[in-house]
Amino acid sequence: MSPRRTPSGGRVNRLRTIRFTFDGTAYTGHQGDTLASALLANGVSLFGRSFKYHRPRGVLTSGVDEPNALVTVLRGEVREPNIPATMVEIHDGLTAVSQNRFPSLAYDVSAVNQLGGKFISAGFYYKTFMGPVIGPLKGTRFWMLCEKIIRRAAGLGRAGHAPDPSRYERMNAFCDVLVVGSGPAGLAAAHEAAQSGAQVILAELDPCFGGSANWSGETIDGEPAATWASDVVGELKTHDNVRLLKRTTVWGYYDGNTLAAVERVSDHKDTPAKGAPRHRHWTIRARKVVLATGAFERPLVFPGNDRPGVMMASAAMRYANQYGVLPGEKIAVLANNDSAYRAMAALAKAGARIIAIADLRQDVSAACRKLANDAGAELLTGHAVISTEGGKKLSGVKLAPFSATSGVSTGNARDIGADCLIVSGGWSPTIHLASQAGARPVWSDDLQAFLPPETGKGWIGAGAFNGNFSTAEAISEGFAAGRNAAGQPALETTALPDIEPAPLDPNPAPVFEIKAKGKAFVDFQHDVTADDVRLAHLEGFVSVEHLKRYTTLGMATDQGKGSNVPGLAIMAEALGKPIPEVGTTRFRPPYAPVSVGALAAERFGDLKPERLTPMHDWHLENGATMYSAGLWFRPMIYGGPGETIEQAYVREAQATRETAGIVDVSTLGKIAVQGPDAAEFLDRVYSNVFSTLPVGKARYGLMLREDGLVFDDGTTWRLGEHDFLMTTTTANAGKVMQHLEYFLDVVWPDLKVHLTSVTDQWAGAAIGGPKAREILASCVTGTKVDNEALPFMGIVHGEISGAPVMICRLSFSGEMAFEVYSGAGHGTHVWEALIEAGRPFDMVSYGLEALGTMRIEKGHVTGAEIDGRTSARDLHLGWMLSKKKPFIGSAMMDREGLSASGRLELVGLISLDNRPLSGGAHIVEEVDAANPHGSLGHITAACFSPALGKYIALALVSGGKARYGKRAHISDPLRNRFGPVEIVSHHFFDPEGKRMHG
Amino acid sequence: MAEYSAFSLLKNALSGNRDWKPAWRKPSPKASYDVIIIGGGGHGLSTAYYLAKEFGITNVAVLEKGYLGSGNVGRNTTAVRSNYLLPQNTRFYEHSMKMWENLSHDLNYNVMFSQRGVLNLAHTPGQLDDLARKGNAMRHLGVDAELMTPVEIGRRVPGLDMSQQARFPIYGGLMQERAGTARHDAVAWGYARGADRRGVDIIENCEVTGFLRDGDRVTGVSTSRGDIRAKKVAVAVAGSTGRVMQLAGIDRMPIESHVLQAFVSESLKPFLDTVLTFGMGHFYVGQSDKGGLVYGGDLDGYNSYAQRGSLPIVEEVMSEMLALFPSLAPVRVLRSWGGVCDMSMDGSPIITTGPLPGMYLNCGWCYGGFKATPASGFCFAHTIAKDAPHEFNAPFTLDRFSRGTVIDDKGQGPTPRMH
Amino acid sequence: MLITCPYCGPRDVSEFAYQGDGNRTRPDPASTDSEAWNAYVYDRLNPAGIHNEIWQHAGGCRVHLAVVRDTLTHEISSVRFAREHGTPTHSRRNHGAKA
Amino acid sequence: MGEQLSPLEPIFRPGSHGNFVDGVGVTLSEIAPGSIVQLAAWPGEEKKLMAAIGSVTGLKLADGAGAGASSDRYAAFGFAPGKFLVSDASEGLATTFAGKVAAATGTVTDLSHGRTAIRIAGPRSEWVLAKLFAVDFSLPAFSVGSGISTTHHDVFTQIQRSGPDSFDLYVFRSFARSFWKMLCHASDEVGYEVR
Ligand SMILES: Cc1cc2nc3c(=O)[nH]c(=O)nc-3n(C[C@H](O)[C@H](O)[C@H](O)COP(=O)(O)OP(=O)(O)OC[C@H]3O[C@@H](n4cnc5c(N)ncnc54)[C@H](O)[C@@H]3O)c2cc1C
Ligand SMILES: NC(=O)c1ccc[n+]([C@@H]2O[C@H](COP(=O)([O-])OP(=O)(O)OC[C@H]3O[C@@H](n4cnc5c(N)ncnc54)[C@H](O)[C@@H]3O)[C@@H](O)[C@H]2O)c1
Ligand SMILES: Cc1cc2nc3c(=O)[nH]c(=O)nc-3n(C[C@H](O)[C@H](O)[C@H](O)COP(=O)(O)O)c2cc1C
Ligand SMILES: [Zn+2]
Repeated sequence: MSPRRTPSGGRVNRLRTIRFTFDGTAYTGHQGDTLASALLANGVSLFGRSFKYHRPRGVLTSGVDEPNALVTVLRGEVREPNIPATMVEIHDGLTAVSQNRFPSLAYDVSAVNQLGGKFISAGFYYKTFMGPVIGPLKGTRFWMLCEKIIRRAAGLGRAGHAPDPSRYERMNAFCDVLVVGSGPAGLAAAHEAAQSGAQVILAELDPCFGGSANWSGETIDGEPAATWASDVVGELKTHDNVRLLKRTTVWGYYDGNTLAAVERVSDHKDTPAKGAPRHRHWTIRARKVVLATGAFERPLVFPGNDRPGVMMASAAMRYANQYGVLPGEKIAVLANNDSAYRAMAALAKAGARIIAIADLRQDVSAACRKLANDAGAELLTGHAVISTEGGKKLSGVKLAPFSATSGVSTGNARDIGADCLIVSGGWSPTIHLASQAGARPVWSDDLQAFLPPETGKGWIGAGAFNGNFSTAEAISEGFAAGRNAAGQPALETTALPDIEPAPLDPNPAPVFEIKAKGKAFVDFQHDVTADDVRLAHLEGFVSVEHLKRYTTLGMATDQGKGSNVPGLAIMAEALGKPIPEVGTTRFRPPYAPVSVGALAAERFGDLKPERLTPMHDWHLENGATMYSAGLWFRPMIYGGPGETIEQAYVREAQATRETAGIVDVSTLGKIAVQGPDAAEFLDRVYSNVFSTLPVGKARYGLMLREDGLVFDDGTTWRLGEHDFLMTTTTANAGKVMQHLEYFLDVVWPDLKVHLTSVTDQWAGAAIGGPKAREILASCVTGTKVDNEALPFMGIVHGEISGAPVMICRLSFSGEMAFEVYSGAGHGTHVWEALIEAGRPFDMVSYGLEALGTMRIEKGHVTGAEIDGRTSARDLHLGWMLSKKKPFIGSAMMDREGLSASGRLELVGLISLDNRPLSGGAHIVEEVDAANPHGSLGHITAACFSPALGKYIALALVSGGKARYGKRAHISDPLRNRFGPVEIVSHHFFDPEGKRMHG
Repeated sequence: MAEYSAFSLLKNALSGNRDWKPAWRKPSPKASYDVIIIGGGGHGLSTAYYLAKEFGITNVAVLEKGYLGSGNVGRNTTAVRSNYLLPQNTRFYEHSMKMWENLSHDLNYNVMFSQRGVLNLAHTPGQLDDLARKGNAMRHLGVDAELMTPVEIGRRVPGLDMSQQARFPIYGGLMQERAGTARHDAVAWGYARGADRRGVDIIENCEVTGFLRDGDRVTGVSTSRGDIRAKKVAVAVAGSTGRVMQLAGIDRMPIESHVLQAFVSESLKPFLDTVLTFGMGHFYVGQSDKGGLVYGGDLDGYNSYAQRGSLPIVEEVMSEMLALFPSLAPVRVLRSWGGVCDMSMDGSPIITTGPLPGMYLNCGWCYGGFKATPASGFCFAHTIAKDAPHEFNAPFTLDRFSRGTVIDDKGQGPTPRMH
Repeated sequence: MLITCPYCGPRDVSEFAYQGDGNRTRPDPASTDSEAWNAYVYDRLNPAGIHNEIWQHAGGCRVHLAVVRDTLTHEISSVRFAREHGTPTHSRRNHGAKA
Repeated sequence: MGEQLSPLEPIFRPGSHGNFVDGVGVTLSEIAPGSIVQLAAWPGEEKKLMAAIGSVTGLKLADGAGAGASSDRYAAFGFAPGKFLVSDASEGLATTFAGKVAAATGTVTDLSHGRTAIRIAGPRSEWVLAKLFAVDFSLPAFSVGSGISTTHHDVFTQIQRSGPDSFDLYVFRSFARSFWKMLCHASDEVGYEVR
């Protein structure tokens, strides 16, 4: 038997023993234990170290609000840092380690930080480390040196470098009613909503439904509350309109009543079921939400309140009632309200000795006195704990008379031996989700807490969330909220279960701090003390948001669930203002931390889909090295054994110019433009005219943006009077489609044109080179491909090896070339037939590098030149700007800045030192490698030109044409490449186009 | 007021930290000032500071509708860099960088400027060429930049997925070593303290609700704390530019207000020692001194003044983070928030006199204005004091759109959400 | 955020592409009024409050929608086909930007 | 004319996969219709276009968004205002429609090669699809025969409910392989059979 496990009671399965380790020590616990409860049962009191002072810390709470007991869970090499031990369900093989300590949890060298306490008070780092004004540590260097040390000391757990092999998933859900929280209020709400037939989702962050019913020790209808809860759950399970989600934290409340939740599907298992995710990210679109999220008990601020062994009263009660664990044997109590008495009674019942109760109030109800008496505890009203004793473990507390009005202790102190101090400073409703949804918290003087407003637009609250802390109220409000949310009329009277009435008054005395000597913590994890809050006040950081940012109060992993209200109460006192005037900091998602993996869900390991052309497998089988081009994959080269990239593309380009080459162009964007107004539409969107294009012909077109700069280019084929096939660049396909759709829908709705993306309908193979026509002729049936049947820019239809094809004679490579389009499902078939036909001619397949090489030789522009800043004239495409008609961009393209001299213009460059040029190199008149300056422009694309036998490039250069024939220099300091070039026309090769016209 | 130093810290520690003074006063507004600056963000405060320090104009009020620094200066991801493509931007941001390098001293306030580098990743040869173009452009203006190979990147950033099997393998990167991060709030507070020490009135919880006019001329403002007159009224309200200009009767501006989200993870021991940007989407990440990974991605993509984001971007950003760091899947997101960005039509800022007589305008910072804070304040102060721009902000006019002299670093054209 | 497409019904915002200020009118294509063009291309109404916007249901029916939405609360009060209703109409004077 | 080559070819693994020990949650198959055609009416001409669909396929489409129907051979549904996707087990449907839809009524666009049709059937179909799409797949919200257009991140998808627990998904061919992998991955949990 573990030292602190009660002999009986609790809801853990004592028949199931589970083995786990913490900091390398093996422990056992029971099924149903959390890591916190199991370690407490084993007598462990030291769980972690605080952030700044590295103070020893124990467990403060029993839930998501835990600030102290953070651990790292190890799964093989994978590290999951900063998990509250209160939220880890133990399972066989669980391996957890403590964090933020060196060399060990018990002996941490950084604990010396505590000695500097006053020196390293809030915001100290803003005031120092600025370093000397001169010398080697001037500027930022001194700070960066200090920063290294500070960064190492700060931080909590360590993240690993080993990739997480877990699976994460997303789930979309829709419902009429989402109930958040499954305490008495949530269960009642779910029950009523389910009765009405509504689609209901009930989400509970704990591993079991029931909320506080699992540990309140109350009875409902004569049975333990937990039994009532499991009965309700049992009934809910019989409804097929109800989905029950446990281990599911609703963490975000987004616009449109969209809520985000994370279900921890298999964290509590040794191995997840096959295919099951570790976390499932639920996006729930709910018509109505019932918020039944309960309340958090708040700590009190007093010296030594962070000693391991100090614990929230409700948490202690939960350890006793739910887990069958006593957090201590000799327990002292500190309270400003009645709820601690319930906890105390439960602990006494479970076998602990209650030594004394220090109640900050002078007057305590008879009911409380009776409870104290029954527990055999000494009740000291008007008393406070003014310090705690012990090292890494509580050994005693100092009690002294206390005045709630002045907040200071008044009389002689008394020492009391205790190994556990339970504390209750009142309750704060869990209004986080409502606040995320835009609700403004309302201060309640009675409860000394921020409450939600009555209801929100999309939600209804119930139970402790509303500040109604009795189970009877929780259930009746739950019933009402459930009906309301399901759209049912309210009942005149509701038959409520019979609940043992709570004799206790939830209203606390308005005391948050006990002022006495010593460090009194407000934010435990971040070591923010009451004095830090007052220092912030002194220095003018008095707005709550300044307080937070200056002291880091509420910025730790618990986000101030317990500490925010005490913190701002202390500020309010310093300011002499009431708390509601000071306000509260903004609530933000997530309600509790959520794994990054869960949010990435199915995209973890699979960021983007792969887009493949019909011939993809052929390319791979034939030695292609693939590039990613947006989402597409395209062959870069088909490298031979031992070939470099340059050797491969040079070989491919050369062979194409000598005989023939074939390239996969299926990725080009293709848009079917259909309808009686199609030609008119094209006239408006292209800078040149399309209405004059005869059926069976294609034309090169240029599109501008509305601002007059070049947008995209491509050829458009007229397949019928009302039927065009537009091609776009691969990169811009989606953008062009959207641009065109916008104009049709919004600007010219009168035009009868339909647009359809047919990119995927067609496989495209471009075959070019002196032998291309011969090769084509040898395999095409049903049409001729000679000059007459298929002139430049002509289109014919035929078949290749039984598959219908559409062939257009156009050229990007500058050779006699054809684009052969076939149905995508026939793509590989046609491609292979073309390859076969090309074999006698030594035709090569070529990749993007060779394609790029040939287009550079020809001076054709692509995305590198059409970079969103260039005008048609910059690219020498002014001839494509029709003067006969307005078109998109025509009104803006002549603004002074777009026709100014000195703009970057397209030119060609030839390397004069026979060394390669690279994209992104700049061009200067005179090289100054030591102090590069005077950039005239930059290289957009470069290659070795087999046709010219030289390294050449396209470039955008200020002055452009005027520099033809002039010498300049490459200045590429990044790659340490400088050298002479000649500036020439971008038409390097066959400027008259003899080859493609044939 | 006392200087901040290790010595003053010690002295105060010994006296129980009871003698510290407010970092800035909390004055009530006077009836009139020489200059009113609307907006107590980084730019408004730095403008006030430099007006006083460089131009001797101290009869100045900064009016802030909420708490000081409640806008984007308090919610940005703190990257400071000058790695721009176009010379107008590079020159301006490099000037800012130089000011950052001495800012803590200048302000006697540690703004924790940490030159840990900003690394842009490339995932294709084409992207690497684009980065080379930018890096070389910087080098030709005397700004530091280096290309990094995958091996160097892998060494610099452990945990990064450098495998060839990655969906978008890392091909190289552009590093600016002098770039880095600064403690955002400290920048606001340091400038506020600096301006206050030179006599500037910083007035919080004072919302400008209208402009006082004499014909076209702006002669002051009405505020939630009464009317205040001024010879010159300067607007530096970042995401609120649309709203404030509307108060002056100017409905339409080359600005859209968009929400940008940011995220911080739970605190971790040092994991990432530089700032990193992903090249195949919108993602960037750094680590705060406190240990949180601070990261973000794309705009939510629609006009908003709500400082609140939507879920799809959350998911997008997380997926991109894991594409780079597959070991971070179990690490948890601590908090998310949103800020409202004044997205301009070419992605570059506007710092100018006008558009009305007596008015001065500073806006269009998109999601990149934190790093501009020193230079923006300095140039804006110059513009206000001299009624003419400084050479560094001369290109950032309002009429550059009609004139076609846009400064479009990303080449996206007049689609603000794309910049 | 959910947008109720008149054709597809309520869908997640991730299916939609924002196309900006819906109060702009494109000058006559042949117009040479450079101020009008500049205003159309570069100037935007950017109210804090009710805004007329164009969205495309890009991940659905691909239709453009005229949406009236509050930029302070993200609440949507009307969604119609842009094609039928043209530029969304909402009285300019009334866009309630009460600073 | 020759069979189309399926984009799923190298990764199509018939048999049971994933967590199927307790039964197969879904069955995945490629439908491979001979024809997939998009029909789009000019505003006001929708009825005529629907009549043409009826005359070719024998399917009667109800009014209203997304309305659809299917038979052994044909399937048709609306996916956008005035726009329909029609599939036919046989080839040549576009040609047939070209003769039936007047230019004044609307347009016919052949997508037989451009879209890949995948069927998911079985008791856990809704569950698996809900992992990928932000759409309510429950029967009351999505009736048999009707269709929608939606997206999974970059993958645009048209979906017709072909039975109480059966859905036909039409995706762009270039994305089909990636999509299929993702669908299989999502089905692991419930066990799936590829047929
Ligand atoms: C999430 C996010 C991440 C970012 N990341 C970076 C980054 O990494 N690097 C970078 O360089 N930049 C970044 N930015 C951009 C940067 O934060 C802003 O460009 C910059 O802060 C804007 O200038 P500012 O500081 O003056 O603005 P703000 O701080 O927004 O100041 C404007 C002030 O005006 C006040 N105001 C508005 N209306 C009125 C009124 N009527 N009366 C009185 N006062 C008014 C506001 O309350 C506000 O305080 C980011 C922005 C966001 C939102
Ligand atoms: N002063 C007091 O004595 C006092 C104070 C507070 C509560 N209570 C007791 O609490 C009960 C109130 O019932 P109740 O149902 O309102 O609260 P509850 O505390 O019983 O249940 C709330 C439930 O919501 C869950 N939850 C909270 N946030 C969640 C989220 N974001 N996602 C998923 N689950 C979430 C919690 O895990 C918890 O189980 C009564 O029995 C009452 O006696 C007493
Ligand atoms: C660089 C940076 C680091 C942050 N680190 C933390 C943090 O460690 N903990 C935390 O709670 N919030 C952190 N925040 C977020 C702030 O708490 C806050 O959300 C943000 O400043 C926006 O303000 P708001 O949420 O009040 O609107 C950080 C913000 C920034 C800009
Ligand atoms: Zn739609």
